[in-house]
Amino acid sequence: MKITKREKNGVTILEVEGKVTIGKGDVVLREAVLQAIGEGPAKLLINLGEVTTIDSSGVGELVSAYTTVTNRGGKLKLVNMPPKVSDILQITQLITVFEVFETEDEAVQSF
Amino acid sequence: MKITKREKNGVTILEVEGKVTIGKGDVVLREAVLQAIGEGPAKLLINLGEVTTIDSSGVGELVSAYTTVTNRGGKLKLVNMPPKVSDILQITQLITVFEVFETEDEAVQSF
Amino acid sequence: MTSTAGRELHLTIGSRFENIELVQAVVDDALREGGATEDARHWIGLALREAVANAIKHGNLQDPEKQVEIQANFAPEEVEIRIDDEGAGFDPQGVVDPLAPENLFRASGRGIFYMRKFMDEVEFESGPSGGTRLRLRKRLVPVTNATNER
Amino acid sequence: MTSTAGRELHLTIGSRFENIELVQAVVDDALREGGATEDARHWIGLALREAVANAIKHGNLQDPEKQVEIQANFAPEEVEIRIDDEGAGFDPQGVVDPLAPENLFRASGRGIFYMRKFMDEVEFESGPSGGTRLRLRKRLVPVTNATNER
Ligand SMILES: Nc1ncnc2c1ncn2[C@@H]1O[C@H](COP(=O)(O)OP(=O)(O)O)[C@@H](O)[C@H]1O
Ligand SMILES: Nc1ncnc2c1ncn2[C@@H]1O[C@H](COP(=O)(O)OP(=O)(O)O)[C@@H](O)[C@H]1O
Repeated sequence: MKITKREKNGVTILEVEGKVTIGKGDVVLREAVLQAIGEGPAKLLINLGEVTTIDSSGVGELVSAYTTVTNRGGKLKLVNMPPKVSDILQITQLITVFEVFETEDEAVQSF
Repeated sequence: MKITKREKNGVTILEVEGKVTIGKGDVVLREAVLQAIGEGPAKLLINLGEVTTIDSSGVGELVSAYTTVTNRGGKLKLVNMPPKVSDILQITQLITVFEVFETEDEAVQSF
Repeated sequence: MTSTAGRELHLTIGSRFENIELVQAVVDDALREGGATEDARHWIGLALREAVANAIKHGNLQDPEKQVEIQANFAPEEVEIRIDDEGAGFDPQGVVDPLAPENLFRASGRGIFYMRKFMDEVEFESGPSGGTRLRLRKRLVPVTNATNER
Repeated sequence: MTSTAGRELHLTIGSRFENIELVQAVVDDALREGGATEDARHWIGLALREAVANAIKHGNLQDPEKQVEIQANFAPEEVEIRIDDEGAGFDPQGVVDPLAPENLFRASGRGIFYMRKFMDEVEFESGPSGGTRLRLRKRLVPVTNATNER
Protein backbone atom coordinates (compact mmCIF):
# COMPACT_ATOMS: atom_id res chain seq x y z
CA MET A 1 0.00 0.00 0.00
CA LYS A 2 1.34 3.37 -1.02
CA ILE A 3 0.00 6.91 -0.91
CA THR A 4 1.32 9.80 -2.99
CA LYS A 5 0.40 13.40 -2.19
CA ARG A 6 0.04 16.10 -4.83
CA GLU A 7 -1.50 19.60 -5.07
CA LYS A 8 -3.64 20.95 -7.92
CA ASN A 9 -5.32 24.39 -7.85
CA GLY A 10 -5.39 24.42 -4.05
CA VAL A 11 -6.79 20.91 -3.78
CA THR A 12 -4.74 18.25 -2.00
CA ILE A 13 -4.83 14.99 -3.92
CA LEU A 14 -3.98 11.66 -2.27
CA GLU A 15 -3.33 8.85 -4.73
CA VAL A 16 -3.91 5.52 -3.06
CA GLU A 17 -2.34 2.35 -4.46
CA GLY A 18 -2.78 -1.27 -3.38
CA LYS A 19 -4.69 -2.77 -0.46
CA VAL A 20 -6.71 -0.59 1.90
CA THR A 21 -7.20 -3.37 4.43
CA ILE A 22 -7.05 -4.04 8.15
CA GLY A 23 -3.79 -3.72 10.05
CA LYS A 24 -1.75 -1.82 7.51
CA GLY A 25 -3.45 -0.04 4.61
CA ASP A 26 -6.19 1.35 6.87
CA VAL A 27 -3.64 2.86 9.27
CA VAL A 28 -1.52 4.29 6.46
CA LEU A 29 -4.61 5.93 4.95
CA ARG A 30 -5.63 7.44 8.29
CA GLU A 31 -2.18 8.93 8.86
CA ALA A 32 -1.95 10.29 5.33
CA VAL A 33 -5.36 11.97 5.65
CA LEU A 34 -4.58 13.53 9.05
CA GLN A 35 -1.22 14.75 7.81
CA ALA A 36 -2.75 16.15 4.62
CA ILE A 37 -5.61 18.11 6.14
CA GLY A 38 -3.76 19.92 8.95
CA GLU A 39 -5.94 22.02 11.28
CA GLY A 40 -8.18 24.25 9.17
CA PRO A 41 -10.82 23.44 6.53
CA ALA A 42 -9.29 21.25 3.84
CA LYS A 43 -9.97 20.52 0.18
CA LEU A 44 -9.11 16.84 -0.08
CA LEU A 45 -9.49 14.59 -3.11
CA ILE A 46 -8.74 10.89 -2.79
CA ASN A 47 -7.86 9.08 -6.02
CA LEU A 48 -8.72 5.40 -5.64
CA GLY A 49 -7.77 4.36 -9.18
CA GLU A 50 -5.00 1.98 -8.13
CA VAL A 51 -6.77 0.39 -5.17
CA THR A 52 -6.80 -3.39 -5.62
CA THR A 53 -8.67 -4.43 -2.47
CA ILE A 54 -10.66 -2.58 0.17
CA ASP A 55 -12.23 -4.25 3.20
CA SER A 56 -14.62 -2.99 5.88
CA SER A 57 -11.72 -1.42 7.80
CA GLY A 58 -10.64 0.49 4.71
CA VAL A 59 -14.22 1.61 4.14
CA GLY A 60 -14.34 2.67 7.80
CA GLU A 61 -11.27 4.83 7.29
CA LEU A 62 -12.84 6.55 4.29
CA VAL A 63 -15.92 7.30 6.40
CA SER A 64 -13.77 8.60 9.29
CA ALA A 65 -11.80 10.77 6.91
CA TYR A 66 -15.07 12.15 5.53
CA THR A 67 -16.48 13.04 8.96
CA THR A 68 -13.18 14.53 10.18
CA VAL A 69 -12.78 16.74 7.12
CA THR A 70 -16.45 17.77 7.07
CA ASN A 71 -16.50 18.57 10.81
CA ARG A 72 -13.64 21.01 10.26
CA GLY A 73 -15.53 22.77 7.50
CA GLY A 74 -13.58 21.16 4.69
CA LYS A 75 -14.55 18.93 1.76
CA LEU A 76 -13.53 15.37 0.91
CA LYS A 77 -14.32 13.92 -2.51
CA LEU A 78 -13.41 10.72 -4.34
CA VAL A 79 -12.26 10.16 -7.89
CA ASN A 80 -11.38 7.32 -10.23
CA MET A 81 -13.12 4.54 -8.36
CA PRO A 82 -12.53 1.00 -9.72
CA PRO A 83 -15.83 -0.90 -10.24
CA LYS A 84 -15.17 -3.35 -7.40
CA VAL A 85 -14.47 -0.50 -4.94
CA SER A 86 -17.61 1.26 -6.10
CA ASP A 87 -19.61 -1.97 -5.52
CA ILE A 88 -18.30 -2.09 -1.97
CA LEU A 89 -19.44 1.46 -1.19
CA GLN A 90 -22.77 0.85 -2.90
CA ILE A 91 -23.56 -2.20 -0.80
CA THR A 92 -23.31 -0.24 2.44
CA GLN A 93 -25.10 2.79 0.90
CA LEU A 94 -22.05 5.02 1.24
CA ILE A 95 -21.81 5.85 -2.43
CA THR A 96 -24.44 8.57 -1.89
CA VAL A 97 -22.54 10.03 1.06
CA PHE A 98 -19.42 10.73 -0.95
CA GLU A 99 -19.21 13.01 -3.95
CA VAL A 100 -17.63 10.78 -6.57
CA PHE A 101 -16.06 11.96 -9.86
CA GLU A 102 -14.83 10.18 -12.95
CA THR A 103 -11.90 12.43 -13.79
CA GLU A 104 -9.48 14.41 -11.67
CA ASP A 105 -10.11 17.64 -13.60
CA GLU A 106 -13.86 17.54 -12.98
CA ALA A 107 -13.24 16.75 -9.33
CA VAL A 108 -10.73 19.57 -8.81
CA GLN A 109 -13.00 22.13 -10.51
CA SER A 110 -15.90 21.15 -8.26
CA PHE A 111 -14.23 22.34 -5.03
CA MET B 1 3.18 -25.29 -21.66
CA LYS B 2 3.61 -24.48 -25.32
CA ILE B 3 5.95 -25.63 -28.07
CA THR B 4 6.59 -23.72 -31.28
CA LYS B 5 8.33 -25.38 -34.23
CA ARG B 6 10.60 -23.51 -36.66
CA GLU B 7 13.20 -24.39 -39.30
CA LYS B 8 16.59 -22.69 -39.79
CA ASN B 9 19.19 -23.90 -42.33
CA GLY B 10 17.83 -27.44 -42.24
CA VAL B 11 17.70 -27.57 -38.43
CA THR B 12 14.35 -28.10 -36.73
CA ILE B 13 14.03 -25.82 -33.72
CA LEU B 14 11.52 -26.50 -30.94
CA GLU B 15 10.93 -23.55 -28.66
CA VAL B 16 9.62 -24.73 -25.32
CA GLU B 17 7.70 -22.39 -23.03
CA GLY B 18 6.39 -22.93 -19.50
CA LYS B 19 6.42 -26.03 -17.34
CA VAL B 20 8.01 -29.27 -18.52
CA THR B 21 6.51 -31.32 -15.73
CA ILE B 22 4.73 -34.60 -15.06
CA GLY B 23 1.33 -35.26 -16.56
CA LYS B 24 1.20 -32.54 -19.18
CA GLY B 25 4.40 -30.75 -20.20
CA ASP B 26 6.36 -34.00 -20.40
CA VAL B 27 3.79 -35.59 -22.72
CA VAL B 28 3.53 -32.50 -24.92
CA LEU B 29 7.33 -32.43 -25.28
CA ARG B 30 7.46 -36.11 -26.18
CA GLU B 31 4.81 -35.73 -28.88
CA ALA B 32 6.42 -32.60 -30.31
CA VAL B 33 9.80 -34.33 -30.54
CA LEU B 34 8.39 -37.47 -32.20
CA GLN B 35 6.41 -35.39 -34.64
CA ALA B 36 9.42 -33.17 -35.42
CA ILE B 37 11.97 -35.90 -36.10
CA GLY B 38 9.96 -38.15 -38.42
CA GLU B 39 11.66 -41.40 -39.48
CA GLY B 40 15.16 -40.58 -40.70
CA PRO B 41 18.14 -38.92 -38.99
CA ALA B 42 17.09 -35.54 -37.61
CA LYS B 43 18.79 -32.28 -36.79
CA LEU B 44 16.89 -31.13 -33.72
CA LEU B 45 17.58 -28.09 -31.57
CA ILE B 46 15.53 -27.53 -28.41
CA ASN B 47 15.36 -23.94 -27.17
CA LEU B 48 14.68 -23.98 -23.42
CA GLY B 49 14.85 -20.20 -22.92
CA GLU B 50 11.25 -19.85 -21.77
CA VAL B 51 11.07 -22.92 -19.55
CA THR B 52 9.96 -21.88 -16.05
CA THR B 53 10.02 -25.27 -14.31
CA ILE B 54 11.37 -28.68 -15.20
CA ASP B 55 10.99 -31.75 -13.00
CA SER B 56 12.46 -35.27 -13.17
CA SER B 57 9.79 -36.31 -15.70
CA GLY B 58 10.71 -33.39 -17.93
CA VAL B 59 14.37 -34.28 -17.62
CA GLY B 60 13.46 -37.87 -18.45
CA GLU B 61 11.76 -36.72 -21.65
CA LEU B 62 14.84 -34.76 -22.70
CA VAL B 63 16.96 -37.87 -22.17
CA SER B 64 14.47 -40.02 -24.12
CA ALA B 65 14.44 -37.51 -26.94
CA TYR B 66 18.23 -37.58 -26.98
CA THR B 67 18.47 -41.37 -27.20
CA THR B 68 15.70 -41.61 -29.79
CA VAL B 69 17.29 -39.03 -32.09
CA THR B 70 20.81 -40.39 -31.61
CA ASN B 71 19.74 -44.00 -32.25
CA ARG B 72 18.34 -42.93 -35.61
CA GLY B 73 21.62 -41.32 -36.57
CA GLY B 74 20.44 -37.78 -35.88
CA LYS B 75 21.59 -35.05 -33.52
CA LEU B 76 19.80 -33.31 -30.65
CA LYS B 77 21.27 -30.19 -29.09
CA LEU B 78 20.08 -27.66 -26.53
CA VAL B 79 20.23 -23.87 -26.52
CA ASN B 80 19.36 -20.95 -24.28
CA MET B 81 19.18 -22.83 -21.02
CA PRO B 82 17.97 -20.79 -18.01
CA PRO B 83 20.35 -21.11 -15.01
CA LYS B 84 17.86 -23.12 -12.94
CA VAL B 85 17.30 -25.62 -15.77
CA SER B 86 21.04 -25.91 -16.22
CA ASP B 87 21.43 -26.61 -12.47
CA ILE B 88 18.91 -29.41 -12.77
CA LEU B 89 20.81 -31.10 -15.59
CA GLN B 90 24.11 -30.56 -13.80
CA ILE B 91 22.93 -32.26 -10.61
CA THR B 92 22.18 -35.51 -12.46
CA GLN B 93 25.32 -35.19 -14.59
CA LEU B 94 23.37 -34.84 -17.81
CA ILE B 95 24.84 -31.51 -18.77
CA THR B 96 27.85 -33.34 -20.26
CA VAL B 97 25.60 -35.67 -22.25
CA PHE B 98 23.93 -32.85 -24.15
CA GLU B 99 25.67 -30.38 -26.40
CA VAL B 100 24.54 -27.04 -25.01
CA PHE B 101 24.85 -23.66 -26.78
CA GLU B 102 24.35 -20.09 -25.66
CA THR B 103 22.92 -18.66 -28.89
CA GLU B 104 20.75 -20.14 -31.59
CA ASP B 105 23.14 -19.09 -34.37
CA GLU B 106 26.09 -20.92 -32.83
CA ALA B 107 23.90 -23.96 -32.26
CA VAL B 108 22.51 -24.04 -35.82
CA GLN B 109 25.99 -23.66 -37.35
CA SER B 110 27.31 -26.58 -35.27
CA PHE B 111 25.07 -29.18 -36.93
CA MET C 1 -12.12 -27.34 -15.95
CA THR C 2 -10.05 -29.00 -13.30
CA SER C 3 -12.39 -30.49 -10.74
CA THR C 4 -12.05 -29.28 -7.18
CA ALA C 5 -13.98 -32.28 -5.91
CA GLY C 6 -12.58 -33.81 -2.75
CA ARG C 7 -10.11 -31.07 -2.11
CA GLU C 8 -9.61 -29.97 1.43
CA LEU C 9 -7.43 -27.29 2.81
CA HIS C 10 -6.63 -26.66 6.42
CA LEU C 11 -4.63 -23.75 7.67
CA THR C 12 -3.60 -22.63 11.15
CA ILE C 13 -2.26 -19.12 11.70
CA GLY C 14 -1.24 -16.98 14.65
CA SER C 15 -3.47 -13.96 15.34
CA ARG C 16 -1.70 -11.33 13.25
CA PHE C 17 -3.48 -9.27 10.61
CA GLU C 18 -0.63 -9.83 8.15
CA ASN C 19 -1.52 -13.54 8.12
CA ILE C 20 -4.78 -12.64 6.38
CA GLU C 21 -2.75 -12.29 3.17
CA LEU C 22 -1.62 -15.89 3.39
CA VAL C 23 -5.12 -17.20 4.04
CA GLN C 24 -6.54 -15.31 1.10
CA ALA C 25 -3.69 -16.31 -1.22
CA VAL C 26 -3.98 -19.98 -0.39
CA VAL C 27 -7.75 -20.19 -0.74
CA ASP C 28 -7.53 -18.15 -3.92
CA ASP C 29 -5.07 -20.64 -5.39
CA ALA C 30 -7.46 -23.46 -4.64
CA LEU C 31 -10.38 -21.59 -6.19
CA ARG C 32 -8.37 -20.67 -9.29
CA GLU C 33 -7.07 -24.20 -9.78
CA GLY C 34 -10.66 -25.34 -9.40
CA GLY C 35 -11.75 -23.04 -12.20
CA ALA C 36 -13.77 -20.50 -10.17
CA THR C 37 -14.48 -17.24 -11.97
CA GLU C 38 -12.45 -14.09 -11.21
CA ASP C 39 -15.53 -12.53 -9.69
CA ALA C 40 -16.34 -15.46 -7.43
CA ARG C 41 -12.74 -15.50 -6.26
CA HIS C 42 -12.83 -11.79 -5.52
CA TRP C 43 -15.97 -11.83 -3.39
CA ILE C 44 -15.14 -15.06 -1.58
CA GLY C 45 -11.69 -13.61 -0.85
CA LEU C 46 -13.20 -10.46 0.65
CA ALA C 47 -15.67 -12.40 2.82
CA LEU C 48 -12.84 -14.60 4.01
CA ARG C 49 -10.71 -11.56 4.87
CA GLU C 50 -13.54 -10.12 6.97
CA ALA C 51 -14.08 -13.45 8.74
CA VAL C 52 -10.42 -13.96 9.58
CA ALA C 53 -10.02 -10.31 10.60
CA ASN C 54 -12.88 -10.71 13.07
CA ALA C 55 -11.43 -13.96 14.44
CA ILE C 56 -8.09 -12.21 14.99
CA LYS C 57 -9.48 -8.93 16.32
CA HIS C 58 -12.68 -9.68 18.23
CA GLY C 59 -12.15 -13.40 18.87
CA ASN C 60 -8.46 -13.73 19.76
CA LEU C 61 -7.97 -10.06 20.68
CA GLN C 62 -4.82 -10.02 18.55
CA ASP C 63 -2.96 -12.33 20.92
CA PRO C 64 -0.42 -13.82 18.49
CA GLU C 65 -0.22 -16.98 20.61
CA LYS C 66 -3.88 -17.66 19.92
CA GLN C 67 -4.62 -19.40 16.66
CA VAL C 68 -7.18 -19.11 13.94
CA GLU C 69 -8.04 -22.29 12.07
CA ILE C 70 -9.33 -22.19 8.54
CA GLN C 71 -10.80 -25.31 6.96
CA ALA C 72 -11.92 -25.09 3.34
CA ASN C 73 -13.76 -27.82 1.48
CA PHE C 74 -14.15 -27.67 -2.25
CA ALA C 75 -17.04 -29.62 -3.68
CA PRO C 76 -17.59 -29.51 -7.45
CA GLU C 77 -20.07 -26.67 -7.24
CA GLU C 78 -19.72 -25.29 -3.75
CA VAL C 79 -17.05 -24.04 -1.46
CA GLU C 80 -17.43 -24.14 2.31
CA ILE C 81 -14.98 -22.35 4.55
CA ARG C 82 -14.99 -22.76 8.32
CA ILE C 83 -13.17 -20.28 10.53
CA ASP C 84 -12.53 -21.06 14.22
CA ASP C 85 -11.07 -18.74 16.81
CA GLU C 86 -10.14 -19.15 20.47
CA GLY C 87 -12.22 -16.21 21.70
CA ALA C 88 -15.18 -16.00 24.06
CA GLY C 89 -17.80 -16.33 21.34
CA PHE C 90 -20.54 -13.77 20.71
CA ASP C 91 -24.19 -13.39 19.85
CA PRO C 92 -24.65 -12.38 16.21
CA GLN C 93 -28.19 -11.20 17.06
CA GLY C 94 -26.62 -8.28 18.91
CA VAL C 95 -24.91 -6.94 15.79
CA VAL C 96 -26.31 -3.60 14.64
CA ASP C 97 -27.49 -2.74 11.13
CA PRO C 98 -24.85 -0.67 9.34
CA LEU C 99 -27.50 0.78 7.01
CA ALA C 100 -29.50 2.39 9.84
CA PRO C 101 -29.12 6.18 9.52
CA GLU C 102 -27.54 6.45 12.98
CA ASN C 103 -24.85 3.92 11.97
CA LEU C 104 -24.11 5.09 8.44
CA PHE C 105 -21.20 7.28 9.53
CA ARG C 106 -19.67 4.84 11.98
CA ALA C 107 -16.09 3.77 11.32
CA SER C 108 -16.83 0.10 11.96
CA GLY C 109 -19.57 -2.52 12.00
CA ARG C 110 -19.76 -3.47 8.32
CA GLY C 111 -17.76 -6.74 8.26
CA ILE C 112 -20.52 -9.27 8.88
CA PHE C 113 -22.87 -7.32 6.63
CA TYR C 114 -20.38 -7.59 3.78
CA MET C 115 -19.89 -11.32 4.39
CA ARG C 116 -23.64 -11.88 4.07
CA LYS C 117 -23.69 -9.95 0.79
CA PHE C 118 -20.72 -11.79 -0.71
CA MET C 119 -21.61 -15.36 0.32
CA ASP C 120 -24.74 -17.51 -0.02
CA GLU C 121 -24.69 -18.61 3.62
CA VAL C 122 -23.06 -17.20 6.76
CA GLU C 123 -23.57 -19.16 9.97
CA PHE C 124 -22.19 -18.49 13.42
CA GLU C 125 -22.00 -21.25 15.99
CA SER C 126 -20.14 -21.89 19.17
CA GLY C 127 -16.94 -23.78 18.36
CA PRO C 128 -15.72 -26.89 20.22
CA SER C 129 -13.40 -24.83 22.45
CA GLY C 130 -15.96 -22.09 23.19
CA GLY C 131 -14.74 -19.68 20.54
CA THR C 132 -16.64 -18.61 17.47
CA ARG C 133 -17.05 -21.00 14.56
CA LEU C 134 -18.10 -19.28 11.39
CA ARG C 135 -19.18 -21.10 8.24
CA LEU C 136 -19.18 -19.39 4.88
CA ARG C 137 -20.72 -21.13 1.87
CA LYS C 138 -20.94 -20.18 -1.77
CA ARG C 139 -22.18 -22.05 -4.79
CA LEU C 140 -19.83 -21.91 -7.72
CA VAL C 141 -20.73 -21.63 -11.36
CA PRO C 142 -18.25 -23.68 -13.36
CA VAL C 143 -16.25 -21.81 -15.98
CA THR C 144 -16.73 -24.12 -18.93
CA ASN C 145 -13.68 -23.17 -20.91
CA ALA C 146 -11.32 -21.98 -18.20
CA THR C 147 -7.68 -22.23 -19.14
CA ASN C 148 -5.95 -22.29 -15.82
CA GLU C 149 -2.55 -23.26 -17.18
CA ARG C 150 0.38 -21.03 -16.56
CA MET D 1 10.59 -10.40 7.63
CA THR D 2 7.19 -11.75 8.57
CA SER D 3 7.60 -14.67 10.93
CA THR D 4 6.24 -18.01 9.78
CA ALA D 5 6.32 -19.34 13.33
CA GLY D 6 3.36 -21.45 14.30
CA ARG D 7 1.93 -21.69 10.83
CA GLU D 8 0.53 -24.98 9.72
CA LEU D 9 -0.95 -25.94 6.43
CA HIS D 10 -2.79 -29.12 5.64
CA LEU D 11 -3.98 -30.07 2.20
CA THR D 12 -5.80 -33.11 0.86
CA ILE D 13 -5.94 -33.74 -2.88
CA GLY D 14 -7.20 -36.47 -5.19
CA SER D 15 -4.50 -38.36 -7.12
CA ARG D 16 -4.32 -36.27 -10.26
CA PHE D 17 -1.08 -34.78 -11.54
CA GLU D 18 -2.78 -31.43 -12.18
CA ASN D 19 -3.29 -31.10 -8.40
CA ILE D 20 0.47 -30.74 -8.02
CA GLU D 21 0.05 -27.14 -9.20
CA LEU D 22 -2.23 -26.37 -6.28
CA VAL D 23 0.08 -27.95 -3.73
CA GLN D 24 3.07 -26.05 -5.00
CA ALA D 25 1.17 -22.75 -5.22
CA VAL D 26 -0.17 -23.01 -1.70
CA VAL D 27 3.13 -23.95 -0.06
CA ASP D 28 4.86 -21.27 -2.11
CA ASP D 29 2.43 -18.66 -0.78
CA ALA D 30 3.24 -19.71 2.76
CA LEU D 31 6.99 -19.58 2.11
CA ARG D 32 6.75 -16.19 0.43
CA GLU D 33 4.62 -14.72 3.20
CA GLY D 34 7.17 -16.13 5.63
CA GLY D 35 9.96 -14.28 3.86
CA ALA D 36 11.78 -17.25 2.32
CA THR D 37 14.20 -16.35 -0.47
CA GLU D 38 13.25 -16.86 -4.13
CA ASP D 39 15.86 -19.59 -4.40
CA ALA D 40 14.70 -21.47 -1.32
CA ARG D 41 11.14 -21.32 -2.62
CA HIS D 42 12.20 -22.64 -6.00
CA TRP D 43 14.09 -25.69 -4.70
CA ILE D 44 11.55 -26.55 -2.01
CA GLY D 45 8.82 -26.28 -4.64
CA LEU D 46 10.63 -28.69 -6.95
CA ALA D 47 11.26 -31.23 -4.17
CA LEU D 48 7.61 -31.01 -3.18
CA ARG D 49 6.50 -31.56 -6.79
CA GLU D 50 8.65 -34.72 -6.99
CA ALA D 51 7.29 -35.97 -3.67
CA VAL D 52 3.64 -35.42 -4.58
CA ALA D 53 4.19 -36.84 -8.09
CA ASN D 54 5.56 -40.04 -6.56
CA ALA D 55 2.68 -40.26 -4.09
CA ILE D 56 0.20 -39.92 -6.97
CA LYS D 57 2.03 -42.18 -9.44
CA HIS D 58 3.79 -44.90 -7.47
CA GLY D 59 1.79 -44.71 -4.23
CA ASN D 60 -1.80 -44.20 -5.31
CA LEU D 61 -1.30 -45.49 -8.88
CA GLN D 62 -3.20 -42.45 -10.18
CA ASP D 63 -6.48 -43.62 -8.69
CA PRO D 64 -8.27 -40.26 -8.35
CA GLU D 65 -10.33 -41.65 -5.46
CA LYS D 66 -7.16 -42.14 -3.43
CA GLN D 67 -5.91 -39.09 -1.62
CA VAL D 68 -2.57 -37.51 -0.96
CA GLU D 69 -2.24 -35.55 2.26
CA ILE D 70 0.24 -32.75 2.59
CA GLN D 71 1.04 -31.28 5.99
CA ALA D 72 3.46 -28.36 6.14
CA ASN D 73 4.81 -26.82 9.34
CA PHE D 74 6.60 -23.52 9.27
CA ALA D 75 8.97 -22.88 12.16
CA PRO D 76 10.90 -19.60 12.18
CA GLU D 77 13.95 -21.11 10.50
CA GLU D 78 12.78 -24.43 9.17
CA VAL D 79 10.05 -25.84 7.04
CA GLU D 80 8.91 -29.44 7.34
CA ILE D 81 6.56 -30.97 4.81
CA ARG D 82 5.00 -34.38 5.26
CA ILE D 83 3.45 -36.21 2.33
CA ASP D 84 1.23 -39.28 2.90
CA ASP D 85 -0.20 -41.55 0.24
CA GLU D 86 -2.52 -44.57 0.34
CA GLY D 87 -0.19 -46.88 -1.54
CA ALA D 88 1.53 -50.13 -0.56
CA GLY D 89 4.69 -48.43 0.69
CA PHE D 90 8.17 -49.22 -0.65
CA ASP D 91 11.74 -49.76 0.41
CA PRO D 92 13.87 -46.70 -0.45
CA GLN D 93 17.00 -48.89 -0.14
CA GLY D 94 15.95 -50.53 -3.38
CA VAL D 95 16.13 -47.30 -5.37
CA VAL D 96 18.94 -47.27 -7.92
CA ASP D 97 21.60 -44.56 -8.34
CA PRO D 98 20.72 -42.34 -11.30
CA LEU D 99 24.39 -41.33 -11.68
CA ALA D 100 25.58 -44.90 -12.31
CA PRO D 101 26.71 -45.12 -15.97
CA GLU D 102 24.15 -47.82 -16.76
CA ASN D 103 21.34 -45.53 -15.47
CA LEU D 104 22.44 -42.21 -16.92
CA PHE D 105 20.29 -42.59 -20.05
CA ARG D 106 17.20 -43.92 -18.31
CA ALA D 107 14.01 -41.92 -18.72
CA SER D 108 13.13 -42.15 -15.02
CA GLY D 109 14.55 -42.71 -11.56
CA ARG D 110 15.78 -39.20 -10.70
CA GLY D 111 12.96 -37.91 -8.46
CA ILE D 112 14.20 -39.03 -5.04
CA PHE D 113 17.76 -38.08 -5.98
CA TYR D 114 16.60 -34.52 -6.76
CA MET D 115 14.65 -34.31 -3.49
CA ARG D 116 17.79 -35.22 -1.56
CA LYS D 117 19.75 -32.52 -3.38
CA PHE D 118 17.13 -29.80 -2.85
CA MET D 119 16.28 -30.48 0.80
CA ASP D 120 18.35 -30.90 3.97
CA GLU D 121 16.53 -34.05 5.05
CA VAL D 122 14.43 -36.61 3.19
CA GLU D 123 12.97 -39.45 5.26
CA PHE D 124 10.70 -42.28 4.19
CA GLU D 125 8.61 -44.12 6.73
CA SER D 126 5.59 -46.35 6.68
CA GLY D 127 2.48 -44.18 7.19
CA PRO D 128 -0.33 -44.97 9.63
CA SER D 129 -2.45 -46.57 6.88
CA GLY D 130 0.40 -48.60 5.36
CA GLY D 131 1.20 -46.11 2.60
CA THR D 132 4.37 -44.10 2.27
CA ARG D 133 4.99 -41.16 4.57
CA LEU D 134 7.70 -38.88 3.31
CA ARG D 135 9.20 -36.03 5.34
CA LEU D 136 11.06 -33.20 3.69
CA ARG D 137 12.93 -30.68 5.82
CA LYS D 138 14.82 -27.55 4.97
CA ARG D 139 16.41 -24.90 7.13
CA LEU D 140 15.57 -21.40 6.01
CA VAL D 141 17.92 -18.46 6.02
CA PRO D 142 16.03 -15.23 6.74
CA VAL D 143 15.87 -13.06 3.68
CA THR D 144 17.92 -10.23 5.19
CA ASN D 145 21.30 -11.96 5.04
CA ALA D 146 20.77 -14.79 2.62
CA THR D 147 23.72 -15.16 0.29
CA ASN D 148 24.37 -18.69 -0.88
CA GLU D 149 20.99 -20.33 -0.48
CA ARG D 150 20.07 -23.39 -2.40
N1 LIG E 1 -15.12 -13.90 15.93
C1 LIG E 1 -15.73 -13.00 16.75
N2 LIG E 1 -15.61 -13.10 18.10
C2 LIG E 1 -16.22 -12.23 18.92
N3 LIG E 1 -16.97 -11.19 18.49
C3 LIG E 1 -17.14 -11.03 17.17
C4 LIG E 1 -16.53 -11.91 16.22
N4 LIG E 1 -16.89 -11.50 14.98
C5 LIG E 1 -17.65 -10.41 15.13
N5 LIG E 1 -17.82 -10.11 16.45
C6 LIG E 1 -18.63 -9.00 17.01
O1 LIG E 1 -19.51 -8.54 16.01
C7 LIG E 1 -19.34 -7.14 15.80
C8 LIG E 1 -19.61 -6.76 14.36
O2 LIG E 1 -18.61 -7.29 13.51
P1 LIG E 1 -18.40 -6.69 12.08
O3 LIG E 1 -19.71 -6.57 11.41
O4 LIG E 1 -17.38 -7.51 11.39
O5 LIG E 1 -17.85 -5.22 12.31
P2 LIG E 1 -16.50 -4.70 13.00
O6 LIG E 1 -15.53 -5.83 12.99
O7 LIG E 1 -16.09 -3.55 12.15
O8 LIG E 1 -16.90 -4.26 14.37
C9 LIG E 1 -17.93 -6.86 16.27
O9 LIG E 1 -17.75 -5.52 16.64
C10 LIG E 1 -17.78 -7.81 17.43
O10 LIG E 1 -18.36 -7.28 18.60
N1 LIG F 1 5.28 -42.93 -2.70
C1 LIG F 1 5.80 -44.04 -3.27
N2 LIG F 1 5.15 -45.22 -3.19
C2 LIG F 1 5.66 -46.34 -3.76
N3 LIG F 1 6.84 -46.37 -4.43
C3 LIG F 1 7.54 -45.23 -4.55
C4 LIG F 1 7.06 -44.01 -3.98
N4 LIG F 1 7.99 -43.04 -4.24
C5 LIG F 1 8.96 -43.64 -4.94
N5 LIG F 1 8.72 -44.95 -5.13
C6 LIG F 1 9.58 -45.93 -5.84
O1 LIG F 1 10.88 -45.39 -5.96
C7 LIG F 1 11.28 -45.38 -7.34
C8 LIG F 1 12.19 -44.18 -7.60
O2 LIG F 1 11.46 -42.98 -7.51
P1 LIG F 1 12.04 -41.66 -8.18
O3 LIG F 1 13.47 -41.53 -7.79
O4 LIG F 1 11.15 -40.55 -7.81
O5 LIG F 1 12.01 -41.94 -9.75
P2 LIG F 1 10.77 -42.23 -10.72
O6 LIG F 1 9.55 -41.70 -10.05
O7 LIG F 1 11.12 -41.47 -11.95
O8 LIG F 1 10.75 -43.70 -10.93
C9 LIG F 1 9.99 -45.36 -8.11
O9 LIG F 1 10.15 -45.88 -9.40
C10 LIG F 1 9.10 -46.24 -7.24
O10 LIG F 1 9.33 -47.59 -7.50
